[in-house]
Amino acid sequence: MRFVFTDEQNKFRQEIRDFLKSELDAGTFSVDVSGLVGGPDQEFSRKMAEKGWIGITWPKKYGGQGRTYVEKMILIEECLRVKAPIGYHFSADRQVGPALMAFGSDWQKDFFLPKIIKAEDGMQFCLLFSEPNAGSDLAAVTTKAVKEGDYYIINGQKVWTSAGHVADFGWMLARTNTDSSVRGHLACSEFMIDMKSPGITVRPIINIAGAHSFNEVFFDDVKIHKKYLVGEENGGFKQIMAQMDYERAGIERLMQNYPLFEQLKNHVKEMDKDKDGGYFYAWVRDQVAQLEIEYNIGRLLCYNTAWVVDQGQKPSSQAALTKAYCTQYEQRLNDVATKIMGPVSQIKQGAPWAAFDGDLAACNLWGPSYTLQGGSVEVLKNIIALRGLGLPRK
Amino acid sequence: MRFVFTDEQNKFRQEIRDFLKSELDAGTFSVDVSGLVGGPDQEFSRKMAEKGWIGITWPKKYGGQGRTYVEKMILIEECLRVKAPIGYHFSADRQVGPALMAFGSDWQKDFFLPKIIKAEDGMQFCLLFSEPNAGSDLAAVTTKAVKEGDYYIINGQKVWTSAGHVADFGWMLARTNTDSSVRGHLACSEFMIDMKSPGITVRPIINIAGAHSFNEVFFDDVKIHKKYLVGEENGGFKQIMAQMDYERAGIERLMQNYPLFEQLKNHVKEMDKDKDGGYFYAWVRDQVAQLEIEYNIGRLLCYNTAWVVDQGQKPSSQAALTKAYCTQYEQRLNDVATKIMGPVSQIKQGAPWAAFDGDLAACNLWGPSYTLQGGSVEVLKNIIALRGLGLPRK
Amino acid sequence: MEFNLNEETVLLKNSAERYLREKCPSSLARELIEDRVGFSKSIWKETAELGWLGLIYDQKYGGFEGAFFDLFILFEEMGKVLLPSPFLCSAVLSGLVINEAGDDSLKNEYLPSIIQGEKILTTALLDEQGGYDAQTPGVEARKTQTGSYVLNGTKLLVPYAHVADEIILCANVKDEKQGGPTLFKIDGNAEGLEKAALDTTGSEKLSALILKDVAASAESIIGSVGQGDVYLSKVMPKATVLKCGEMLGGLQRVVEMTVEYMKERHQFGRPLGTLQAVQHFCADMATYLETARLIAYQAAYLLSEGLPCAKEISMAKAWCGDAYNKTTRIGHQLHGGIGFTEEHDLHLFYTHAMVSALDFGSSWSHRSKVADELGI
Amino acid sequence: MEFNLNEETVLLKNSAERYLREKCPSSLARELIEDRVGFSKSIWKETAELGWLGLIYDQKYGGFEGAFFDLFILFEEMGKVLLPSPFLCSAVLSGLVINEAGDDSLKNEYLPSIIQGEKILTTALLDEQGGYDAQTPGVEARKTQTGSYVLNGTKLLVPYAHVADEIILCANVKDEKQGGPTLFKIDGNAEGLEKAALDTTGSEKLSALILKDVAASAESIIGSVGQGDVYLSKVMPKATVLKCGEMLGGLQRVVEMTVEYMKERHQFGRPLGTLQAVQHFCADMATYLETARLIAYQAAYLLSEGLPCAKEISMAKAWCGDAYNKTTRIGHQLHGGIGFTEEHDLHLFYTHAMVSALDFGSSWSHRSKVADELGI
Repeated sequence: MRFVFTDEQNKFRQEIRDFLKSELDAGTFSVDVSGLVGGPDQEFSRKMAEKGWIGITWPKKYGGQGRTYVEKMILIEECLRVKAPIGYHFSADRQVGPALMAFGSDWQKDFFLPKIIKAEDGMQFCLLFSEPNAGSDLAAVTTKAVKEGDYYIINGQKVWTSAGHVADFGWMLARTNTDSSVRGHLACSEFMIDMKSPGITVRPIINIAGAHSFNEVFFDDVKIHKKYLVGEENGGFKQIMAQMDYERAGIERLMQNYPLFEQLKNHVKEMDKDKDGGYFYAWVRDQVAQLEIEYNIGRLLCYNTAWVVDQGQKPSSQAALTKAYCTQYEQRLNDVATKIMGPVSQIKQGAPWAAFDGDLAACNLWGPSYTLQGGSVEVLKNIIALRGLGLPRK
Repeated sequence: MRFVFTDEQNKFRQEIRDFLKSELDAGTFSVDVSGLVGGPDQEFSRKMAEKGWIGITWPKKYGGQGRTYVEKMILIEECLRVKAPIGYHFSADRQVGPALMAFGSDWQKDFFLPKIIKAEDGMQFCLLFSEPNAGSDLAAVTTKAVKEGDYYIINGQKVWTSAGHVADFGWMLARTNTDSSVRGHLACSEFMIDMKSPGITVRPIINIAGAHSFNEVFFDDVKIHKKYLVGEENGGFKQIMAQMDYERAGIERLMQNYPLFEQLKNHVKEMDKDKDGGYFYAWVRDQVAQLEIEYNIGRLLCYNTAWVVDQGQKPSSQAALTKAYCTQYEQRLNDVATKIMGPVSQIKQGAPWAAFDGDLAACNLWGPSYTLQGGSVEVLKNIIALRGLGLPRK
Repeated sequence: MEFNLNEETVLLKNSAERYLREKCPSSLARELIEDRVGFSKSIWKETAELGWLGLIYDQKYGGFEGAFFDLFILFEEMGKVLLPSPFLCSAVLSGLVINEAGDDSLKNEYLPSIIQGEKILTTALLDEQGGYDAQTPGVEARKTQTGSYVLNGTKLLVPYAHVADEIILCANVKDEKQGGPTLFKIDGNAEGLEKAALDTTGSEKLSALILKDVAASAESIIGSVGQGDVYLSKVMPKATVLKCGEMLGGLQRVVEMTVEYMKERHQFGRPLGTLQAVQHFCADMATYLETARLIAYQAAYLLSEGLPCAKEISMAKAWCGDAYNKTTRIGHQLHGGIGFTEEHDLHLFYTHAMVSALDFGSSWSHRSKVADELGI
Repeated sequence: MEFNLNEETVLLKNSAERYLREKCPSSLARELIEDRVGFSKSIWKETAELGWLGLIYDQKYGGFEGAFFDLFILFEEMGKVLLPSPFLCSAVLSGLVINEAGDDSLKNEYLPSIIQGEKILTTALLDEQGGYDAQTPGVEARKTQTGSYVLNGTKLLVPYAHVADEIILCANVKDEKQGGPTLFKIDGNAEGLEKAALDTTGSEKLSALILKDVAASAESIIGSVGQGDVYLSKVMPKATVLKCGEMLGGLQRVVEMTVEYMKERHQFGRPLGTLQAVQHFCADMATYLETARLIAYQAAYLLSEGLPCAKEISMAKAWCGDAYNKTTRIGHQLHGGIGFTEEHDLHLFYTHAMVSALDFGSSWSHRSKVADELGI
C-alpha cells in the first residue's frame, strides 16, 4: 500500500507539466472545457509521440514503453488539467491499440500499432458502435456485414459517432450472422473501416452546445477486405465488452470540466465574504469543500482502477463504478459553479462579463452529456449490481 | 381556486385547537413523536366522538356529519400538531368505516358504523394485510379462508400488525380461492375478525425503538361467520386497492414527527449565531428554510388530495405521490435535525441534556419506518408511473 | 382550500394554449434564436390585441383590470411553448414600475402604448457582476449644476434592450440633500449608451448596457429621488411569480415529452418506460411538477388576492427553480443522445430552466428570504 | 500509488477477522447492550493479550511499535462486528494523551497497565451541549491557595466512564499567571463526581459527568497548564481516523447483509435483487463502500507514515459519516419491515452510523476544515 506517488512518478509528472507549460506559453493550444479531451491536433500528437507518450503502456515490441497504467494516468491527468489537444490519438491510444493487441491479427498489429504510436497520418479513429435503435443495448445493432469472398459488404447506419467527420478509420461493430433467431451477443463482429471507403456518408449532428461533435454514418454497400475483421467472426460483442472496461477506466470522465474547478476555487478565494450578511459565502464554502472531497475521491477511484489493470485484473465493475461516480461529480461541479456564479454563468465566451471567460456557459451546455457518454449512469449501475455484486438477472 | 381556508374552516380549526389545548393543559395526554398518531386512549376518543369528530365525513344516516375531507384534514392536522391520542379510533375512522360504506352489507354498516363513530367498547381495529411473503406484493397472501357452511375457517399468518395486541377487531385479507392457478388479485376476500376468536395467537414484535408496536398474528382453524365477509368473495384485492388510497391520502404521513419541526425552529432562533465563525448558523439557516419549503409543499399536497376526494374522484396516483413525497420529508427533517443538534441527538428521553427532551432520539429510531409503512416509496413510485403517468407495464 | 381554476380562468387558459400551440411551434422559437430581433412582431401585436399585455392594468389606460392570477396563467402557457417575447420586461416590469412610481402624466403617456404593444420598454436590473441590489445598483447618477444628471456604469443581462424604445434603470444619485437609488428612464438610443448584445446559453436576447456620461434630465426620473428600491420592491414580487408560472409551463412540457418518449422508445426489446429505473425517474418528474404547480399557484393566488405572501413567493421561486432544473436533468438522462442534439426541443427547456432559476433571485437567495420570514 | 495491503497487514486483518467473528457474534453485541458493564471482560483481556491494545506503543511500555495503519485495520474489523469495547477511549485516546503530554513517570505508571488492559481510562471530550472545543471545555478549574485545583462543570457522552479507573478531561484553569485549557486526570470515584448513565440510541455505554467541587492535585495535571488543547489536537486526528475505520467496517457489513438478503428474498415471484430499483440501490451502496474505503485508507496511510494529512483526515471523516448513514438508510429501505425489528442486526449498524457520524466532529465541521485547508 502506498497512497503517494514514487519519486520517479513525481519526476515523470513534472516532466509532463514542464512540456505542457511550454506548449501553453508558446500558444500551441488553449484550455478548452468543451469535449472530453482537447481537440484533435496531429502536430501536437506528434510531439507527444516523440516523447514516447502515445502507447506508453504498450509493449516495447510495438514501440511502446511497457509502463504502468498508473503512469499513463499521470500522463492523461496532466493533459486534462489543461485540456491539452490529444484528440488525434486519444481513441486509438486508449482503445484501438489495446483491442488490437488483445484480438488483432499479426498483420493488423504490425500495420496499425507503429503508425498509431507515432501519430502518423491517417491514424485518427472514430467508434462506430451506437445505432438509432441500439444505444444502451448494443446487442441490438442491425448494421450488417455480409461476407462475399474475401470481402464483407456493409449496410446500415451508425449514430453518435464522435469525430466521424474527421476520423481516418472507424472501429465498427456489425452483425455478421443474419439469422435473426441468434441473439445479438453471438452474432456481431468488429471491423476496422477506412472512412474514405466508397458508400460511406457522414452527416453532422449539431449538439446543444452548437458544436459538430457527433455524426450519423451511413453505409451503403461498403466493401471491406476480410483482413480488417478484428478477432473472431461473431465474437465481437464479447470483445467489445472487454474493451469498454478500458474506455471507462480513464480519468477523462472525472476531468472533462476540470479547469472549471480550479477557476471556481480561485474565484471563491477572491469573492466578497460579507455579501448577504456573510450567509452566502458560508454556503459557498461548504459546497466547495464538498466538491473538493468528491473530486479527491474520484481521483482515488481512477488511480485505483488503473492499479487494478496493472495487476492484470479485468476492472469491469470497478471501471463502471468509477465512471458512474465521476460523471456525476462532473455534473455536480457544473451545478454548484452555476449556483455560485449566478446570472453571469449564462454568458458565453467573448464578453468580458462571462463567468470564467465563458467556460461555465460551455460546461452548462455540455453538462447533459457527462452522465450519458460511453454508458449512462443507469447502465453502469446495472453492471455494478450484476457483475460486481452478483445480483441475479432473473 | 382558493388557497386559504374559509372563515368557517378557520373557526372549526380554532375550536379543535381550544379543545386540544385544554386537554393538554389538563394533562390528559402529552406530545409523543413515536408512532404514526398518538397512542390509543378510548376515553379521549369518546370525547372526540361527543364533539362529532369521529366519522366526520360520513353521511348523517350513520351518525356522521357529512363534512368534507378538507375539514377532516383540518381536524387531523390539529390533532397531529400535538400528537393527540387518537389511536383508538384512527384506523376505524380512516379506513374501516369508508370501506364498510363502500362495500359492506347493511348488517355490517348498521352494526359497526354507529359503534365506531361513538368510540364504543370493542371498536379498535387492526389491519391484517401483510404476511411474511406478502409485503409489497399483497397479491401473494397465503392465509386461507375456506368456506364451510355458514362459516369460513381461517388458517395462516399475518405480520407487521400494528396494535394487533390491543385491537378488538381485525380487518383481514385472506385467500378464498385455493386454486393456485388463479392469480391472487382474483382470489382474495376481506373479512372482519374478532381478535378474541379461539385459534388466534398474537406474538409481539419489538421494533428498533424498543417499542411493541407490531405483532405477528397466527390463525389456527379460526372460525368466522360469513356475515363478516366484506363485499364480494374473491373481490377483496380490488376493494383493498381502493381503500389504500384513503390510507395514503392522510396528512399523518407528513406530520408523524411534526413536533420535532416546531422544536427545531425554536432552537435555531435561540442558538449561538457566531459559533464556528458564523458559518454553521448560515448553513443551519439554509437547511431549515429548505425544510420549511418542503413542509409547506407537503401540506399543500395533502390538502389537495383531500380536495380531490371531496370532488368525488379516486385519488390513487395523487395519494401515492403525496405519501411518497411526505414520508421522504419526514426522513429529511429527522436527518437535518440530527445534523443540527449534533451528539446530544442520541440521548433518549429522561436526561436533561437530551435534544428536544428525547424527541429527536425517538425520531432517529422510528426514522427507518417512515418511508416503509403503508407502501414503500418505491412501490408508490411504481403506482405514480403506471397509474398516474400511464407508463407501460410490459 | 379549493384547487380548481375558476371557469373564466379555464377559458382563458384553454384559449391561450390553443393560440400559442398554433402560433408558436418549436420551429418558431428556434428561428427566433437565430433572428436578430428575437421575437415575432406579429405575435407581439396579437398578444396586445388579445388584451394580454393590458390584462392587469386600469381601464383608463386601456387595460382590462383582470386578475393577476390570470396573468400568471398566461405566463404558464407561454412557458409551455417558450414564447420569446418582451412581455415580461415591457408590459410587466416596466409597465408596473411606471404604474407604481409614475405620476398621472407619465402613466397616461406610457401605459396605453405599452399595453397596446406600440412601445417596448425594458428594465435593467442587474449590475456588472450579475447581482441585483437596488441599494447599490451599479450605475451612478451625478447631478449637474443645471439640475440634470449624468449616468455612468454598467447593467448586465438586460432583456430586449436591443429593441427597447426606452430603458428603465435604477441609479444611485450622489447628492447631499436627497440622494440614493433612483429610477431613471433613458432613451434606447441615448448618446453615451452602448448596447452590447450578449451571446448566452438561453434563447432570450440579452444585452449589456454600458453607460458613459449618459445625460438624463430631472424629468426622466420616475417617482421620487432615493425611492427607486422601494418602487422596485413592489414590482419584483409580481415579476418573480410570473417567472414561476413560466417555469411551471416549461416543466410540464418536459415531463410530457419525456413520458411520451418513454412510452414509444424501445430498447432491450421493450419500451424504455417498462424499466423500473425509468418509471421511478418519471415518478420523480411528476412529483416535481405537482409540487411546483401547487407552490407556484399558491403564491400567484395570494398575490392576486392582495394577501401577505412574501414567504410563499420565495418558497415558490426557490422550489420551482430547483424542480425545473432537476426535471430537465432527468429528461436529458432519459432521452439519451437524441436530447443532446440541437434539433431536439429538450435543450431549449434545459437552458430555460438554468437561466430562469437564476432570474429574480437564485434558489439560495429565496431560501434566505424564507429564513428571514421565519425569523432566523 | 499501490492499493493493496502489505502482507503482514493482510495476516493481521485475517486473523482479527477470524477472531472477532468467532468471539463476537451479534448475539454478544446485543447481550452487552443489556449488560450494565457493556463489554466483554474476556474479550478485553484477549485483545490485550493479542497485543492489540499496545500495538502502536513503545516497546519500553510493553507496546509493539507497530504501524498506526495496522491499528486502523483492527478498528475496521471491530466495526464489522460492532465490538463494544473501551479500546478507543482507553488504549487510544487516553493512552495517546498520556504518551503525548505525560512525563516519563506518568507514562511508566500508566501505559503498561493500559496496554495490558489492567487499567481502563477514558477521556471526556464533550461539553454540556455536546460540543467539542478544547478552548472552552465546559469545566472550570479554580486554583486554591494550596496549589491544588477545584473542578466544576459537566462533560457529556463520555464512553465507559462507568467502569473507568480514571478519567482524563480538559478543564479551563482560571489563573492570572498561567491558565487556560489543561488536562486533568481524576479518579473514577472522585468525591464530587457524579456519573449519570445515559440512555442513548447507540450501543455504547455513555455517561454524563457532573463535577461539583472535585478536588484535583497539581500532580493530576497531565503535561503543562494551558496546553490541553495542544495535546488533544495531536491525539484527535488518530482517534478520528480510527473511527473512520470502525465506520468502514460497519458499512461493509451493511452492504454484505443487504445484498445477500436481496438475493434470497422473493417478492412478486422472483428475487428482490432482480428489480432494477433494487439493483441501483445496491450499486449506490457499493459505491459508498468503495469510496469510503479509499478515502479512509488514504488518511490512515498518510497518518501512519507521518505525512501531512489534515485535509485528508477531514475528507475521510466527512465522507465516511455521510456514506455510512446513506448506506444504512438504503439497507433499511431494502430490508423492509424485518430490518425494523429489534431482533435483526441492521439497526445496530443504523444507530452506529448515526452516532459515529457525529463523533469527533460532524460531516459539516469536517467540511469546514477542508475549506480551511483550501484557504477559503
